[in-house]
Amino acid sequence: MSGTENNSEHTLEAAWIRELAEILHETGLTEVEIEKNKIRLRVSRQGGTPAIHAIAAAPIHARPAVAPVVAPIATPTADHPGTVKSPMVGTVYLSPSPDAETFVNEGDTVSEGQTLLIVEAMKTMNPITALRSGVVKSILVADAQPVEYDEPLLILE
Amino acid sequence: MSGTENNSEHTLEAAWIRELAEILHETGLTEVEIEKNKIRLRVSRQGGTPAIHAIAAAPIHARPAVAPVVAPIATPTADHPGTVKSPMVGTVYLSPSPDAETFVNEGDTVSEGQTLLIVEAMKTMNPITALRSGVVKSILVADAQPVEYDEPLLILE
Amino acid sequence: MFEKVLIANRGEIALRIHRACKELGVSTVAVHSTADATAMHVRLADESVCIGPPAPKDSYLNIPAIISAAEITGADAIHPGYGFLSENARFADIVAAHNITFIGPQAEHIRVMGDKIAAKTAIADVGIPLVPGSDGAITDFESGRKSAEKIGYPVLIKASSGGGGRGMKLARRPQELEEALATARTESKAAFGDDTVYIEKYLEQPRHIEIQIVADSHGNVAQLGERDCSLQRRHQKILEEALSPALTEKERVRIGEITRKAIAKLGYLGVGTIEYLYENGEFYFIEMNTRLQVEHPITEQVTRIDLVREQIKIAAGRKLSFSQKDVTFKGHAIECRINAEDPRTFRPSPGEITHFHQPGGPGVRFDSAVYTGYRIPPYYDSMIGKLVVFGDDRKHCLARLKRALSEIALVGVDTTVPLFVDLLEDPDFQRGEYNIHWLEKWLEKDK
Amino acid sequence: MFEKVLIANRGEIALRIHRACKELGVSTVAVHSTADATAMHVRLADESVCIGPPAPKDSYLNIPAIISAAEITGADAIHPGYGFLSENARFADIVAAHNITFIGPQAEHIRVMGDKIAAKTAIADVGIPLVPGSDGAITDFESGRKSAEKIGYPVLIKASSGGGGRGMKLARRPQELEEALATARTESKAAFGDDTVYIEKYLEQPRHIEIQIVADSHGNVAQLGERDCSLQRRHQKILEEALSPALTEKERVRIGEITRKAIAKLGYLGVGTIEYLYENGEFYFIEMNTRLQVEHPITEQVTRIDLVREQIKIAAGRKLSFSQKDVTFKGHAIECRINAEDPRTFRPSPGEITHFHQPGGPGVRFDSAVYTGYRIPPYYDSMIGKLVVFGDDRKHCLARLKRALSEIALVGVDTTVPLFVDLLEDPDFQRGEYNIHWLEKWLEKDK
Repeated sequence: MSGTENNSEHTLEAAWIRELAEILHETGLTEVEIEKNKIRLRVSRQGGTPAIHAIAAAPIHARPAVAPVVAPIATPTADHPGTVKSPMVGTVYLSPSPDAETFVNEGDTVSEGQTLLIVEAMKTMNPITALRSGVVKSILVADAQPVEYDEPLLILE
Repeated sequence: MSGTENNSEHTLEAAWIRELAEILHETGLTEVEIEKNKIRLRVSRQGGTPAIHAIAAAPIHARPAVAPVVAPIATPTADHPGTVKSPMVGTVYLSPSPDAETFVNEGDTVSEGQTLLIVEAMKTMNPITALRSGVVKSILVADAQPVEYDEPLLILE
Repeated sequence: MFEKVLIANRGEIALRIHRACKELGVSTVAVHSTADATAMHVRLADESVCIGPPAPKDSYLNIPAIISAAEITGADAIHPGYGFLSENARFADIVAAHNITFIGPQAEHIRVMGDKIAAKTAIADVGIPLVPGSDGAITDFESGRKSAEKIGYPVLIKASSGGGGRGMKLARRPQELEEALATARTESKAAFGDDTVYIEKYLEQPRHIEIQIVADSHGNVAQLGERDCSLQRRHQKILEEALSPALTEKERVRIGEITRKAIAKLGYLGVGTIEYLYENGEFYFIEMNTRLQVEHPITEQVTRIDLVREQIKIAAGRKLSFSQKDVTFKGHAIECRINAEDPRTFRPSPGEITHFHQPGGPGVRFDSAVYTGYRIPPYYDSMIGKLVVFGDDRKHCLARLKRALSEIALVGVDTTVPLFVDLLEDPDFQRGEYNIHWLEKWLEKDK
Repeated sequence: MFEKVLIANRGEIALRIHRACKELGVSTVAVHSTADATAMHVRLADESVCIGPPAPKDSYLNIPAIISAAEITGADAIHPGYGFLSENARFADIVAAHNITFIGPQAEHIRVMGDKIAAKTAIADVGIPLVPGSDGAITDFESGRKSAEKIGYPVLIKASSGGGGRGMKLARRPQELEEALATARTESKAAFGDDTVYIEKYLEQPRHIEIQIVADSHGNVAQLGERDCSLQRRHQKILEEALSPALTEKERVRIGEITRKAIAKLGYLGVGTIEYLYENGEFYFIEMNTRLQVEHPITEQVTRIDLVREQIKIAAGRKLSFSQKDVTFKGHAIECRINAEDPRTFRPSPGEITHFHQPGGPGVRFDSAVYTGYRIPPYYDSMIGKLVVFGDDRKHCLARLKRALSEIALVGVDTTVPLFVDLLEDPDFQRGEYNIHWLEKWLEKDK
């Protein structure tokens, strides 16, 4: 089938590109353009050698910061458009008092302005309300858990 | 329907692009352009992240090493197959004595074993001879110039 | 000793405090804005908490967020560093109200020293020499004129709530006074919401000399000699030396002892700095900084006393680990503030440091929180490192500084490194002959 | 002072010498093999000369090439560093014959101290205590047996030309002597082309203690205290401390003074180190190193004396910049040798350092010639840096070492950093209770 053929052809080209890349590195060139058997290939690079990622810059022997809270950056859900994030550092509560029912449960339909949970900071209870109506897809925090600024709390869909 | 077909083709190309992207990362290239079967594909990335040059690693505020001799690395002729390089550190002489004729001149035809120039090291004169016959294309050093190990002296063609 | 210290700061000073904590076996909590999520102090700290968006007022100056962060992590002390909340008496009060130790002086001393007029009264009471000046605030031209005449021209009009040169005006002659006074009051009102000003004797070519002091809660006070911070641009220190190339040994001992005794009388706690103008062998009080100073490392290098370590230990109720007679000075130390700025226009240059290499070898210390791949955010100050060099004497120190500067690589942004390279070639600087106006003139000359 | 010094070495020590030269206002010439064209010392030096291909015998050990490099650049002195040609008396002679100053001792002292038996005779003559041993070389079993009996078992058979543990054999009982002797001679012949061996008393659990000395050409000799280099693996030092956690002050003064007086009698010039085994309060001479030592920085940190600076000044005919009474010890210093090796198997790990970040802050010095993007060549030794940490006392030093180790980033190759991190957790090490066998046992135990 043509799919397979294409694949094997791509593999050939991949090998070719890799070879050219090696030549570039070896010779210090920055660009090679080649046309052969109806295939035109141009390969270039800007510079040289080690492409250092900002992330690799971390001291490897350092202990990872054992944050008591989930770093927002590391959370894949942080980008979900319906994510409700914490507007402040504090402690999150899922119910108005320890014995009370939780404000919302997963699967609940909520209306705009309804309290979803509370973030306590400096003895002040700050209700976090729904900015629009929707369904609570998931609750990302546990009751009485500390949260950072900007930390995802809940997903509303 | 053709739409569907197109889609599958697009998927193939997407896979191809992904493969090329992977190759870019692997090889440190920044751009690949390929034309095949009426498809022209150009894939590039901007460093993705910082491409650190081995050379850029030099402390930028340091004065450049004002070497009294030309670094072999910097010499474009170093790769010429007919380059005769210095086998030692020392001082190069183009003639057997200050008043004598030079051993060879540019354009001269020389035979195997003929003395091309002399490198003096620790008061010892070391004749540098032609390993094969040929024409002296260019002499890269001046009389009484200090030379490093591996420094190009002369090109023989 | 504390279990866990929250570091309410960023950049090199956050890292400096982290290092001191770890060396005392204390856990650290880094707080940071969203812009600093990948900062070095965050990466190295035992725990970290994001406290707000990039703007300082919403993060590093956000008192509730910092207190919350301390509460959720269970920190038992907060170190404010310098700048931000370090001289905010209200913050010190709030920290204390939450049963957390504020690593710094009592709020009362912060409050007094934060008000320029109150500070002078307090400091004069304990025997610190002042610049001759007006008796309190000047509210109208007539009282200003009388004061200026008594003090003698030239005089300087200064904002009571001021700092950083704003609301400061010079009157060289009586004819200049009225306008200077009016301008100073207008500027002061605009900058600080308060048009209270006062008048002082203007010193022509003074040096900026400051005395480092450290006091524990057991009544022990020591002074660790002076720093010469005369090289300034727009009242910002650029390069500091310890000890000063200008003071005689007799002057050094005299001002050190005056300062030490005064601080003991004040009942001050922790580290602090008394800043003086120095001219013709006399010292005149400028202000007291009730916190760690940026340039504290040069004092550490010549005394071999770890000031941040002492500061934390004092806050934990420990005694000073040395007494005044143990304080000896050896060699000479210089600090260069490496800013991400154009070395001549001083235009900030935020961005990514694509390659970083710090100088090493004997006598070289580099306090910095940057790394290869670090992106300097545009929201905060531009200081990215402090090069601190020690030598057997000033000449040796200058030679070592020159070679250390030649080793630094900070690729991707402009830095003030070339400024220091040039400065080292200047004969006046080499001889140590400069005052607080010298650098600005030197920068002008070079244009 | 010299105009221009050629540095006949590579790696961190080449950089260390370059730094000392620049701080003295002296120009530098780096020589390098083709493998080191992009090395840090080459990039920083004022001039550089490629002297040969990667193999040390053709470059860093190539005497004609180095002399030629000195001649074409007009260098007036050569610093040999450590290793390579630093203890080659013939090289010192040749350098002198070319009217170039060899920055090191007279060739005569290198020659004597390079021969283990001659060294002992010379050193015993000036009052240095020796390990009880055979009277000169042992050529047959019978003389060996008599010597061993006189000394008392256990005894050690050692190669006269030996080093690094080769040609060294232990006989715990008389029955073991014959085989040990034969093996030692065979190994010695194979390794050094010379089967001359001698016999010594074997110390069960000694420490390795060495005294740093420095002597000028005006008859001034000073000793700068000891270094404890007992943490060794296969006779290679791994971590060194100054001062030793084991010596009493009385022992320190006694061995220091014995050594200083002996060196003065020898008429030695420059820096040197006398290595001793130390057991039950007694010191036994091992050997004298007539050069700068790898671990010299820890002595620099506790004495605040720049040894390389002194060494260069002495070679230029200057007097010592201090006298014995000026030598005081403050605090504690530890050096960790950071090698590009697997931290447990010690398999070398050459390759590219894709990310490098050195530790900073107070009390931390990092001597290294690597940088981000540097490729460690496979031709030379694997040491890529020396982490030198200073603290107020040993406990503080250990705490600081721990935090400094946590800051190092050396990505792309294996390093011995994790070994030191683990070592710091060991209670014996924390108490300073170890001897020259301890580390190997600790490494075994951990497998």
